[in-house]
Amino acid sequence: MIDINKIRKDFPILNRKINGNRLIYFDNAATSQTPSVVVEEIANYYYNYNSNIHRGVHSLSQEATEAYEKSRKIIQSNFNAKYNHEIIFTSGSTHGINLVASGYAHLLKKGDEIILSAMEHHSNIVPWQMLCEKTGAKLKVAPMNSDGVLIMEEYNKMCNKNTKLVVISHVSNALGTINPIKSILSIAHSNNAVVLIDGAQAAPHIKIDVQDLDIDFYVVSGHKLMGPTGVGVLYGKEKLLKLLPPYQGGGEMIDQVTFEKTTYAGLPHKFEAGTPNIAGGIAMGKAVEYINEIGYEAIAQYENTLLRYATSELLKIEGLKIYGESENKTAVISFNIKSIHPYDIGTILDKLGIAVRTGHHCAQPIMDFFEIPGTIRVSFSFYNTKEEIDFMVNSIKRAKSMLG
Amino acid sequence: MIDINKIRKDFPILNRKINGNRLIYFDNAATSQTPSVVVEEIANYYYNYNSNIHRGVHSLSQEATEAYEKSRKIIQSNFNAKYNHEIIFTSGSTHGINLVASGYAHLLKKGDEIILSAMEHHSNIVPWQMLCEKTGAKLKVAPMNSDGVLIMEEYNKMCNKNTKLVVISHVSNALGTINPIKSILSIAHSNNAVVLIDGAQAAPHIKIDVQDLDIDFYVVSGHKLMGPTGVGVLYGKEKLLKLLPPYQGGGEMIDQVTFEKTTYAGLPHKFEAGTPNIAGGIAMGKAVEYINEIGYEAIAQYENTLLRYATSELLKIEGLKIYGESENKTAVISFNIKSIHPYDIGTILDKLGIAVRTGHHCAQPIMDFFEIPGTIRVSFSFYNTKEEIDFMVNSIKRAKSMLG
Amino acid sequence: MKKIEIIQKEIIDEFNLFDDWMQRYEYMIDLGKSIPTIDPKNKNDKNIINGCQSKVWVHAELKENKVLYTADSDAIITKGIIALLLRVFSNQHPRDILLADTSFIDKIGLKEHLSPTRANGLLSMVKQLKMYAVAYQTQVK
Amino acid sequence: MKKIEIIQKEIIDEFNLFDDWMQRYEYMIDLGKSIPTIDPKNKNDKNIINGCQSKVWVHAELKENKVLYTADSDAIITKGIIALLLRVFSNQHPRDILLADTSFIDKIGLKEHLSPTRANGLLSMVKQLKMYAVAYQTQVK
Ligand SMILES: Cc1ncc(COP(=O)(O)O)c(C=O)c1O
Ligand SMILES: Cc1ncc(COP(=O)(O)O)c(C=O)c1O
Repeated sequence: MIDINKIRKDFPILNRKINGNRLIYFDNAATSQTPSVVVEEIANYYYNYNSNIHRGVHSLSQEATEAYEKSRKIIQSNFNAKYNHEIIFTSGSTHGINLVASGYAHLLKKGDEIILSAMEHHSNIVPWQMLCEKTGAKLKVAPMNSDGVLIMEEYNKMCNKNTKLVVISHVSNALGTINPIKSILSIAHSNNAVVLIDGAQAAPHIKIDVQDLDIDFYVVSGHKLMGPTGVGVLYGKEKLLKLLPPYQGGGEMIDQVTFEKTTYAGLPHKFEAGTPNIAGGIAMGKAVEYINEIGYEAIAQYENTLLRYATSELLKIEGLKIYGESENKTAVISFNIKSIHPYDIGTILDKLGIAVRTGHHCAQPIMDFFEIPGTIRVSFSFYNTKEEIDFMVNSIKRAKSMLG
Repeated sequence: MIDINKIRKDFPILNRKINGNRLIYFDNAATSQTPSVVVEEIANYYYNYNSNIHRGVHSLSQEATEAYEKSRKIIQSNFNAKYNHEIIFTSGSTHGINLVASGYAHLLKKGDEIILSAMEHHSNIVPWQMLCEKTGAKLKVAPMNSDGVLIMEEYNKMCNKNTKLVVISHVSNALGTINPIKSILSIAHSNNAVVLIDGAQAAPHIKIDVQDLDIDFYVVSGHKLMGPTGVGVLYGKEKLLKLLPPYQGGGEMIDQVTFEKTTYAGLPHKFEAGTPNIAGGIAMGKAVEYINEIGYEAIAQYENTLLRYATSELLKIEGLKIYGESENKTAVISFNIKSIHPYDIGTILDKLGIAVRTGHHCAQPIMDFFEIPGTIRVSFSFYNTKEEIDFMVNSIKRAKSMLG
Repeated sequence: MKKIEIIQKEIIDEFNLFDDWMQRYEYMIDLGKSIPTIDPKNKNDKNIINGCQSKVWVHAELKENKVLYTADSDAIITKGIIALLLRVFSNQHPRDILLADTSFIDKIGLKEHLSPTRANGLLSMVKQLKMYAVAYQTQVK
Repeated sequence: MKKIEIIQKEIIDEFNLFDDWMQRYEYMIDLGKSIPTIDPKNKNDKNIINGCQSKVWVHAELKENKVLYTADSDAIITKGIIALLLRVFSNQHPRDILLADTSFIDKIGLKEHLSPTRANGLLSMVKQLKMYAVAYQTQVK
């Protein structure tokens, strides 16, 4: 059970006033808010043991290294990875996807195929386009239906012995659809294809067990996971990570360097060149702990209540159309009202203190599919309330009557 | 003039106790300590306006975007870049170097040459080795003499019409040598070669005017510049940045995305795929402001006094040899005492609360040059004092007599 | 032709009558609806300014040494501000357009819409207005 | 042959006599100097453990069902800890070596040297000691 009053106290930003109104933050799919414990963890790092990690003999360096590696283990255990070196710290989901996509340049050739879904975020499209350009591999797009649900029969048809990679968002940021990754993994694996799952939108809401699901690669962003900006995680199976060449060259990722030849360090260091986001990595561990203290189940249940309530309240507004009507959704609602431009609604809502996202949500192909320029997207977190939803629904009505 | 008492109050970590002793932090070349104003800037971001930037209509997103872009301008003005879009936020120097090196894969061919110096950090070696592997270009190493000073005649000889890139650290992290970048730029430019300067060690100590010096590329790390971990900056001349392809694919860096074709956004967004380290970027601007409030001149003068004092005190220790004896140094002293292993000295100093770095300092080729396994490196910042140096010198004597 | 400063002053006075943002926005929305429509043939890709969120089209022509602007947007609030900008800039001498600033937008409480970080294309539109003025200035005596 | 626990207990008792870290370290440094030297031919690249900061060499052989270890390091403090580790592990039955832990290092206040993040190669050395024991266990009756 969520103790909403207690939880809201963890997020000082929720007391902000925007244009005279109390902030209502419904842009959680873009960036989640950060609980005090996470911010304090960052401050504590800088005030007490800020230091470059690894290789350092002095105490601060030891403390920082231990805290950073402890965070890696917290994250390992959150995703139930087999080894802690399967957890690679990145600067975010985009970085994680690029690391893998760039690594596959050595492993793909002309004639190979990559399947991605019709509902991917640009970060999970462009790196694969770049990979295809480099290698001559072909990008195939698995379609969705008008509910924003993937058509699984198509996966069965598209996936074949040429399929080398299948990339798919666990949850669509623009629609909220939770994709059936278990089925996709099984189809892909039966064709010996490797699967990268973009978990940016899933990790804050759904407990993931990478071993149980037999996941190959999984990426997440700290800033969507109650953690800080500038940090994320790539999970990869040991044997797959070993196949990838290093992504960046630098300190940390080497074993020996001479001008003639350089040998690379083992996992995870091979992929962590240079000084990492130490404070961020440590704080991301704290954020994951924070989420687990509340509990994924309690979060899912609470957010689902908000989702169902908001959906039914919004649908009472005449002319409002929701995009993404899967049975299986996280607390994300994308909608439009008649021909009113999302930007206009977003602007009026902001005047009333409500933060929603408007536009294409970095998923232009989805907008093209629905033939719309964009949507208004509201996305909830476990610190949001029904009262906030009521205020939003009334505000939308007000905006509609102003703009209509 | 440095008001040392006032300044030390800005760094709460300096009150830390290590093994019962007050911390003496002489590992500034690895990571500088972070003043409260910078930490508070980070906390202020999370407590008041944490939000994803760009494209957002709501107030928080506007505030975050404005703060982030303001920071870019602060940094632009610090380096006197012509345009703010010549300032690319990265996750650190290593990232910045890799971004450029990876971009040149499209621009180099077999027969082209890259000159780097004998005193580079691994982060400024490995990416170029990787580039040479990809393109067939050749790596040439400009030598130094036994003082740790580059032999400029060699540059003149090595640099020719095949030279496409010259990469050089502004300041060597292992030796402290300030390299004559003006001469190197002029030699390189007269051969139409492009110069990348690794400013990781210079930016905290030396005022840089990229226009005045006609610098092509310059990279820095936030965490060495009184700023946070996980953020850095690449400066590049507009016309050179335009020649480089995007480094990573994702959100932010695109103009239009369809599954068939993607067009890229302009500078700086082309190189800033995904959600950046927003808090880090903003705080890095604050750090640069902090340094400028104290003043580069005052800093240089004060640190130079520390350098000269420590050098002369250390040289009084029998058997102590300093590596890096250029006239032109930042406040970095690398040394060994007879055949005592640096690790042993570092361990004893740590027991006494003194943080120094020991080892190869991610510059194995320098160690190979001097035929040593590593050194003890002490590096000062403007919050250090002569008293701390005295205590260190005495501690080294103590360590020496224990180990000798 | 009224001078640019006079028009700006008028707009500021008008907005001073409003009690709150609601009234200001309602007025802007009305303006947005009443904006003189751009000739469909000028609402083309050449004249588009991509603001990521809302699109803006601007067309300009020179008539008797004055620049006549027409413009449009797909978002109504953006259109409202365009209406204000055109009221100020259109039908003026290129030289006066180049000298004019947009601080009146600030004074009527709509500053945020002209922020460089706003994804609505308005700031690029202002730049575009000035570009036309630069171009036409060479053609007038 | 003394049992491993007994040797560990002895070491803990010895270290309990020291008042401060200085004395402990001085003792360790002495130990480091007195470590039975590894046969130069065994101080080869095959036996090296790269700890980034200090190097460690370990050699093992089986003699009368016991594992005899010799080791060395280029850093004297590392050598001191190696001396303690060998005193405990060397000349023991592989089975006992496999069962033994290194918590005595913790109890004598030298924990930090066996931290997984320490760049001195000691933790890898302990792993290596155990690996040899695993290998030799199959050869003893
Ligand atoms: C000269 C030099 N270049 C590059 C780097 C790499 O910087 P970072 O680890 O912040 O990417 C360092 C930091 O150690 C350095 O000293
Ligand atoms: C589904 C999805 N994938 C990837 C990303 C990119 O994440 P980041 O911007 O943190 O790299 C996002 C964030 O917007 C997302 O929603």
